[in-house]
Amino acid sequence: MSFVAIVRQPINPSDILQHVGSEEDGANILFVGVVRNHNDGFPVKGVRYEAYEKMAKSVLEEIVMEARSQFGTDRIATTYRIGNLVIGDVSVAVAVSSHHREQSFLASRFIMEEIKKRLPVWKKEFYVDGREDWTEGLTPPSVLVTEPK
Amino acid sequence: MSFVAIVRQPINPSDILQHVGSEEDGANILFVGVVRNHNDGFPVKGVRYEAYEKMAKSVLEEIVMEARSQFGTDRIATTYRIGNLVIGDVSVAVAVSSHHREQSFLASRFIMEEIKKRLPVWKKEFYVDGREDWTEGLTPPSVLVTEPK
Amino acid sequence: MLFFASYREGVGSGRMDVRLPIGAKVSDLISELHSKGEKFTCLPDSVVVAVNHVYSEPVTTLNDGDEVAFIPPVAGG
Amino acid sequence: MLFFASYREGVGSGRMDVRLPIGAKVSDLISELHSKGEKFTCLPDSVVVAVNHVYSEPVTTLNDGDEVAFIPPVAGG
Repeated sequence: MSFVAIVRQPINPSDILQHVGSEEDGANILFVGVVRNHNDGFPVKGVRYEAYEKMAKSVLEEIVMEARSQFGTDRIATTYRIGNLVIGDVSVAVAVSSHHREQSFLASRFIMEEIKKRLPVWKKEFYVDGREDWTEGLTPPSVLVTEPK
Repeated sequence: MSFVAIVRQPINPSDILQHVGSEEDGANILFVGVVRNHNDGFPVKGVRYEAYEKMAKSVLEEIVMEARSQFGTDRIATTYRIGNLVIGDVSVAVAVSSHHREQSFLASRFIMEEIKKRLPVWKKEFYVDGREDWTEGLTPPSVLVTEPK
Repeated sequence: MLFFASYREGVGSGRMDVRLPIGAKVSDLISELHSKGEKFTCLPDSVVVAVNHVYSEPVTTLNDGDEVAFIPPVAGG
Repeated sequence: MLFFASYREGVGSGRMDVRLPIGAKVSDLISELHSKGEKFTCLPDSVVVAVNHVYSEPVTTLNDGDEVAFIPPVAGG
């Protein structure tokens, strides 16, 4: 029941939440990442996300599989948007549902942390003053070691 | 910009999310608590939430104020539903937005944990086999000690 | 006094008035109820009490007109 | 070979082919590029490389037709 997508169209967060949930689940979490109007004190007017698309899709699937096995729920949906986005646009949405809240909180957090660490996506920021620059990023681990549960 | 309510009508989670968010915020979280079809192995057909309404409202406001001061965002909305609910009905929704994801994750989790510990609300479960019983609960601390930040 | 959930069912009523001596504390009220017998045995000695919507301690002094609520273990969420 | 983001801009191209001796490793490819000079100086010695969509190590052996991607520090979310 997992759902993973890399898209170029706007993300509707409520749609992502619709992918999860079950009569057995008491806890649903939706995380929504949004383009904000500042970074490190500089006013931002928009961003462009570039991705290594095929790899990004498979890394995202891998992250979701790890979350499933670590946190015991397969009701997980995550969508990442690439291309040109403006302030307030949704860049990423992660939804998880599970029997109890603990798993949903931990799984959604885990997925976001792993996305930041290893999803092959890059962000160019366009500042209000006309400059543009690649956001400083994180170096992905060359060999992925999954933490034991 | 905080929003707190105790309601008897159905909660629309997307509406709660609308209460938060700002151009400065890159992270939005929505937690949705739903009536599930089982508890401790017993099939459940519905629940009734009873509340000490006036106090519940003020305890919820107090929890939100604590989250604001601990996690540095005032974009918090939380709604609790009481009365008769069936499987799949939303009993509680908590939305938080903040500059970075850390605060949103921590604040939403904090609010849910505190709700469980001290919101004067009680749940009677109606089981498929015809029995009914008050869900075992937690004893609220008589004197509230707020953890130092 | 207000009684909720299992306490309301045990006491057989959600609302009741009581007269206490001036200066009585929360702990005195609990003793008073326990001395009245059976229907208040559902209230444990360590029952959680809120006075005017605030969780209170046994040593809290009660005043005329206070709203005293007996709070069973809570189960929200 | 694929170059993304700042590497693509530094190298001046997002896509390029290269011939290597049989048995060459990822580390050999990086040395080869560095020996070609200026436009590859944007690639650090410790550049992260993915072979056929999987993060790989310098000792990974390359095969004919492999898709080798040079991955700058990632900045998703």
